[in-house]
Amino acid sequence: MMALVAIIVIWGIGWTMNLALARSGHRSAGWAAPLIFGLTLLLVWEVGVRLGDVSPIILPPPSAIAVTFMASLPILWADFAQTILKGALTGYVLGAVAAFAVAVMVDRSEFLTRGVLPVGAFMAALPIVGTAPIFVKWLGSDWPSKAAVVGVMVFFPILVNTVAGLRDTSAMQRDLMRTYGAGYWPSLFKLRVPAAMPFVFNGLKIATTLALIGAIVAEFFGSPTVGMGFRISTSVGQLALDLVWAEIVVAALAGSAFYGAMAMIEKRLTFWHPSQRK
Amino acid sequence: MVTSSDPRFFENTPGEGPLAGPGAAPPTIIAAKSVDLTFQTGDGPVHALKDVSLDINKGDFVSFIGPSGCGKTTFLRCIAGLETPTGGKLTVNGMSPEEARKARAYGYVFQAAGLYPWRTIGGNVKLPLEIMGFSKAEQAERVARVLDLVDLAGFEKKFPWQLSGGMQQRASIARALAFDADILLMDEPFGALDEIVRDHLNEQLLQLWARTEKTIGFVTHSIPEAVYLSTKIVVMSPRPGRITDVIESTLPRERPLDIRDTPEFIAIAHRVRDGLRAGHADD
Amino acid sequence: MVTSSDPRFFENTPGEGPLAGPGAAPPTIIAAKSVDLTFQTGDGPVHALKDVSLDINKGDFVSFIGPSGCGKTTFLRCIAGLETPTGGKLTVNGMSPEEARKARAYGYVFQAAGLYPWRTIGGNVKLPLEIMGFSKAEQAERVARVLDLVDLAGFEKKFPWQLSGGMQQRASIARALAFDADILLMDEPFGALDEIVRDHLNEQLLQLWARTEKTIGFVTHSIPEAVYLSTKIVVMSPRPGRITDVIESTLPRERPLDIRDTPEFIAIAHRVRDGLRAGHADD
Amino acid sequence: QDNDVTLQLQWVTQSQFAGYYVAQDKGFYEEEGLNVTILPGGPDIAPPQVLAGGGADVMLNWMPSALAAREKGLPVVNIAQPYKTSGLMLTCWKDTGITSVEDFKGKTIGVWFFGNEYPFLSWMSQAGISTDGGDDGVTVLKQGFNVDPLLQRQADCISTMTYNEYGQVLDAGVSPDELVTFKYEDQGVATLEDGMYVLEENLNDPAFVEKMVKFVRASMKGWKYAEENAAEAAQIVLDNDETGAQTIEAQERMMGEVAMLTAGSNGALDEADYQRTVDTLLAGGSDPVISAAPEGAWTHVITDQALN
Amino acid sequence: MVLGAGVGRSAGSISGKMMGDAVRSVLPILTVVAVLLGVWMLSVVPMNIHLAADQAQRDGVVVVPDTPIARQDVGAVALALRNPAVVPMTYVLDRPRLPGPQQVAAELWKTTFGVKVTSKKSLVYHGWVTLSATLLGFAIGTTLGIALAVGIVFSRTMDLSVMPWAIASQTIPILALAPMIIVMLGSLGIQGLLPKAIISAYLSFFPVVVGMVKGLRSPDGMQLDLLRTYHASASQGFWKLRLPASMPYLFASLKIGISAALVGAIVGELPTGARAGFGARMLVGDQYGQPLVTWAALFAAAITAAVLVGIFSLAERASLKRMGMVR
Ligand SMILES: Nc1ncnc2c1ncn2[C@@H]1O[C@H](COP(=O)(O)OP(=O)(O)OP(=O)(O)O)[C@@H](O)[C@H]1O
Ligand SMILES: Nc1ncnc2c1ncn2[C@@H]1O[C@H](COP(=O)(O)OP(=O)(O)OP(=O)(O)O)[C@@H](O)[C@H]1O
Ligand SMILES: Cc1ncc(C[n+]2csc(CCO)c2C)c(N)n1
Ligand SMILES: [Mg+2]
Ligand SMILES: [Mg+2]
Repeated sequence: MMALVAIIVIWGIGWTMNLALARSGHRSAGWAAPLIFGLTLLLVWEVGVRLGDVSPIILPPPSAIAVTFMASLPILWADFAQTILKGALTGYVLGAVAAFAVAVMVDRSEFLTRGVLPVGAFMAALPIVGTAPIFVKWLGSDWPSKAAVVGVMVFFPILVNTVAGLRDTSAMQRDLMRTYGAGYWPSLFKLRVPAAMPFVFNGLKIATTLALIGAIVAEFFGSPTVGMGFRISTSVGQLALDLVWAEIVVAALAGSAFYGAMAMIEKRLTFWHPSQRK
Repeated sequence: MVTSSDPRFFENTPGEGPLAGPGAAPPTIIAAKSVDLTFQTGDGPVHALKDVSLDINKGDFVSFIGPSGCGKTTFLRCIAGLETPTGGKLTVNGMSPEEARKARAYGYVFQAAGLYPWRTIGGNVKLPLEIMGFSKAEQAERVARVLDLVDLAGFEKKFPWQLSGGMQQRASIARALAFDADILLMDEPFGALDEIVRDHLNEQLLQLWARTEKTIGFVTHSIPEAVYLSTKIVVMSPRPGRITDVIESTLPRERPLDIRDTPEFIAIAHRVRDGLRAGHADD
Repeated sequence: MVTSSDPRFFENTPGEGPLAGPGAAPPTIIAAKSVDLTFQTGDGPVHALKDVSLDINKGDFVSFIGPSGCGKTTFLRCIAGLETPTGGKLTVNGMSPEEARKARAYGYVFQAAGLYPWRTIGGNVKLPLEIMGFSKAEQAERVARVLDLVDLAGFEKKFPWQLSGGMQQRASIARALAFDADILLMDEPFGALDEIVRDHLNEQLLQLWARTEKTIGFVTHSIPEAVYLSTKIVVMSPRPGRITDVIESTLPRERPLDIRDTPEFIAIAHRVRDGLRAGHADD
Repeated sequence: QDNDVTLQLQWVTQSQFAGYYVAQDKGFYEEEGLNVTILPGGPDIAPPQVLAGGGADVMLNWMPSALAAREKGLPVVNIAQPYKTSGLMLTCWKDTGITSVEDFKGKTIGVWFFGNEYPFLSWMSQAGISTDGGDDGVTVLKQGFNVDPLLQRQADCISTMTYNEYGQVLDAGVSPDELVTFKYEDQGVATLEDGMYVLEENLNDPAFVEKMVKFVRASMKGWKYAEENAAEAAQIVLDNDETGAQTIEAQERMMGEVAMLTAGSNGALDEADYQRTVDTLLAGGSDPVISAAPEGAWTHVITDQALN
Repeated sequence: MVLGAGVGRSAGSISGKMMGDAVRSVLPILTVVAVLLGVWMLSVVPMNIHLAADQAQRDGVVVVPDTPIARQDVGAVALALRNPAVVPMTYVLDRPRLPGPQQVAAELWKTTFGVKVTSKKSLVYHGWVTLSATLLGFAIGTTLGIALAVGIVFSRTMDLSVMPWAIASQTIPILALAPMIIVMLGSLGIQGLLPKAIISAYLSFFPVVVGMVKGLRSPDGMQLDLLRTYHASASQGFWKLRLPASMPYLFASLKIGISAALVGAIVGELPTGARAGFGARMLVGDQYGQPLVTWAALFAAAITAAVLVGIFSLAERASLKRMGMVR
């Protein structure tokens, strides 16, 4: 009961601060608001766990996670390198390049587009629980199988968005190219690719979180003795939930950074789009 | 209803086309015979063009005028090969409009500016030059020249949304002029401009036309503009969109601005106005 | 440069405002004092409005004319509370433009039609009526009436992209007229229309204005149109955007179309043209 | 309700847990007045966590994992031990040249983690073989839920249970002649498997103790019935498998093998087995699984009452 | 994500367009499927040849090279060329690395039409188990996603504080959190459908948020200004402008959301004790060395998703057409 009251009070304080911050329209609001929100969340968690007497092998308090995090930096780094740098990034790049190539190829013909998109959607619905064991069987336990899982997962969102983007030109913009008698390549590079960028980045951004999840979860189905997914599943078995959460923190940080990086590139490349202008 | 003079004044004799020597009657460049176009919409077909026949000769300056919705844009698009007639025959330089388009015969100014938002004004004007493979130096030179022509020097680095409506319109005119196509098709290019700029651009356009012998198709809503610029004025009428009058201008090719006060000018303007009014009365 | 007559002819005396009785000098509705507006763009600030002072009285028909990019749209947007000046003071009905907007004082016609693509023409015109809570019967009645006024009866069920450019523009005019705001702000409403329709709509607009005592702010590029319609013509000049002349029309309120041939009309038109030309010469 | 008992298994429904399904199906629990719910496990379920979260009253677990949980601060207590012998072994391709533990050096070995890695780590550290790869150590793979790493030759050896994975390797067409096996029992590093564990604090409640007595009694009855009626037990397991993907042949064979492991136990934990398990775990050299001999990790209270 | 992909722009007749569309899509899809099947068929041989060779040798066929370990060093294609007799066997293995399409099709047929739908062996039965969690999760996730998007668009506070955390939430590997969610809900006494549905909702809400935020923000400056001149209230702005403008985005989001919900429900079946459903079939098929069971469940899941997405596509067409947004 006490825990509940405390949680409500803390939540109220945090939210009020954010309200004030948003009203003030201060420049710091961009980074301060999510920070305050996050801190509020953490505080609620800490107090809830401590006052609610939740067992640390079910949900450890943030403070304990922080301690473990600092104490396990070498492990966390090795896992990060294995899973994110090798598995996720490789797969992401492969999947993105493949999706982009297929999109451009398919975009040339209405026939292929009609054929490939539904089949691609079918592929997107293959759950990782099914694909991961298959790729582990084919490519072994190390990171190549994880990269393959990631590649398959990110392929479709990027494909669909790129195809949609390549077509997101107004009739007039296309007609202009036609009056120039522009061939395939000029109208691809000068009209369709730039017009597609906002969509492509939409796909690329969503794919960042997919890539991470894919690489981590695929390790549940076989891995070397290093990697974030390996550590998470092993540590759950060992009831080392603080280490599990430390890995989750790494995942969240890496994911947010990855997403943020994509958003930043997007901002620089699609500054002209109405959604970026204000 | 005003019955028009026969638009098929010169018969289209393809063999004679662009090859005809000096002194001969100028060759027919654009020949439309009974062109029909029907759009299918949710609630029934719209007859946008009906039985449109018209010949345009090399070096002609043809204005299209008519109430909104009478098919001016549609016809211009047919000429440019952007729309395919559902009936009749249309040839350009003896080819189909499609082929002519692929041969880069057209400079087209759309009714709305349609600049690419990811390119600066300069970049937009440069676009056709890049596509047609002009050298870098030539590109820069031409961009500077046409931007100057439309009074946009100094705005080269701005993005389209940072310009007013009229400035965007001028940029799109510059873009169409940059690469010197033989046929210029302009859909109300000066609609968003004030009289002074308009007069200025009208003069510029006439000079350009006189100098280069381009063939120009020009949609406008302004009767004086149509009369001032054209060798041939085509009056159209809606529902279904059709030609109701074709007026061959008797004005000399050399046209100072004050030609607009001559009785000849006023007479032509009068005829155009009558034609227009008749088109409206049809409704 | 042409020096203008003092635009602040009537001092804005708020107490007197809309309450002043008949016979008294009409109250000032829109009062701008040294309005300034600077846009920040990627390569440096753009001074769109500089030191703009102007009073508009109840029942005035004010036209804004000037080269493209001189800030006409920007000033109209300021009046409507859509843009906030970076300097100076602007009041509408004694309130801030914001507040006036919230009191639904404006009907606004944008430079581009801006119809909602998911609504039919009828639905678009009905939109403000729905928002302002008119009864269903009243909505239907008004939609029919204003569509008729702009000659679009029968197009109620079409979607915007099935109409030509001029028809879309007319639909957007109908939308602004539908709900009888006291102040009408129109940004080149007739730019895409031909002369006949334009004349027709000009007459309609004058009648509406005479009947309803609306206050109208009107951007145009056509000198005759400005002279024909206005009680006050504001000539603007670019870089930075400012007012160079304010001409009080001496024409009577009752204006048949052929008033355009009177010497008085021509004299005013002349003064406007001179002002415009001076603005261009500035460049 | 006071007669409700929830049992958390440590893997999906299969003959490994036949005793409980038989007790349920044959009404042994009902006879004791119990209402038992059996929760199947899976690759992602840590029984100690479920126990701690209150999702179950009793869990099945391997003793190394349970003792490790105890050290982590979850006081679980073994109340019965139906599995006497360990079924865990390493299965290797013979053609890799492995004949003894020494030959593991430089090889790749598949191991189950998730709390099941402790026996292997103890064994290797006792044998003085590093598990960090290299020529002098073994390269460890985290093994998934199947025997593919061996069949695809991604590993030279993998972990198998006598009653399940080994059979699958044979099912894949491999003949026993092509394989070499190392049973943990034979290597002297066997640890106790599949015991019943409850939370220590619950044992202070006499009502709970009584419930457990009934539960263990009925479960052991189920086990003994299953041992004697292997085919029927396998069929019962199959009926309880909701996935519909199991086969009767596999479950019958599994039941046969499982019966050999449970045969030696009446349910009561043998102290000697317990001691051997603890010693093995403590012998882990620099990286022992548990740091000190646990206190109070088991009790005979339940079995004493249940079996008399 | 398919954001905006729903807005058809092709010209052409509208009447009979939906029918025509369906028909025109059949041939291209069949073509692409045929090509993929061809590639699949071809891949079966190299993928399985080593296993088939081992098997053949055990059955007494002479294979070169003659030991498994020696064969490991021979490339798949080379091995197939040197042992042509073994090639047909690659299509009929019990535990193939890559089953032949005909094997998967046969298994699908057998477990869909060959058994009673109430049977544990029926994919229809398992499909329903998964689908019910999917639909519940999708309903929760979509509602939550739309609500969050509306909040984000209308409240600057929410925009600033929630969005980054919504992103972070998606970088948390759900399979790692799932057991904890299950355990926590279990200790609250919640079992059965809801825990799976919650995991499913967790995966499906994000695309809906992202898509709807984008959609609700898609009106351009002029469209917004127009409403400002009417002094429309926020709710009028929502119903009359933002919501209709977001329709194409909404449908795109729903299509992604429903696939995500299905994947979520399947993922959620593992930590809930893998009892029934496609996920349980995949797991058990994998664990007991029955790749065909896994492959069939995998395809059944994808087909289910395709059907669900197809339903939304039809709804999308119908409603966008009614809104005049399909030309
Ligand atoms: N894509 C289309 N679908 C259906 N109808 C169309 C389409 N484009 C044009 N129309 C119809 O065709 C007729 C002619 O249109 P068009 O755009 O050619 O007129 P216009 O003469 O250029 O008019 P304006 O002066 O207003 O631009 C109009 O009635 C219009 O509604
Ligand atoms: N959003 C903006 N950002 C930057 N600059 C702007 C913006 N809007 C307008 N401007 C600049 O402000 C100036 C005035 O623009 P405005 O649109 O008011 O002109 P205008 O008089 O309406 O012209 P036109 O007759 O061509 O419509 C122009 O130089 C324009 O480039
Ligand atoms: C994630 C996970 N991996 C391995 C095991 C080990 N395990 C213990 S009993 C058993 C069944 C043998 O047929 C298996 C595989 C587990 N419990 N959880
Ligand atoms: Mg037009
Ligand atoms: Mg403007």
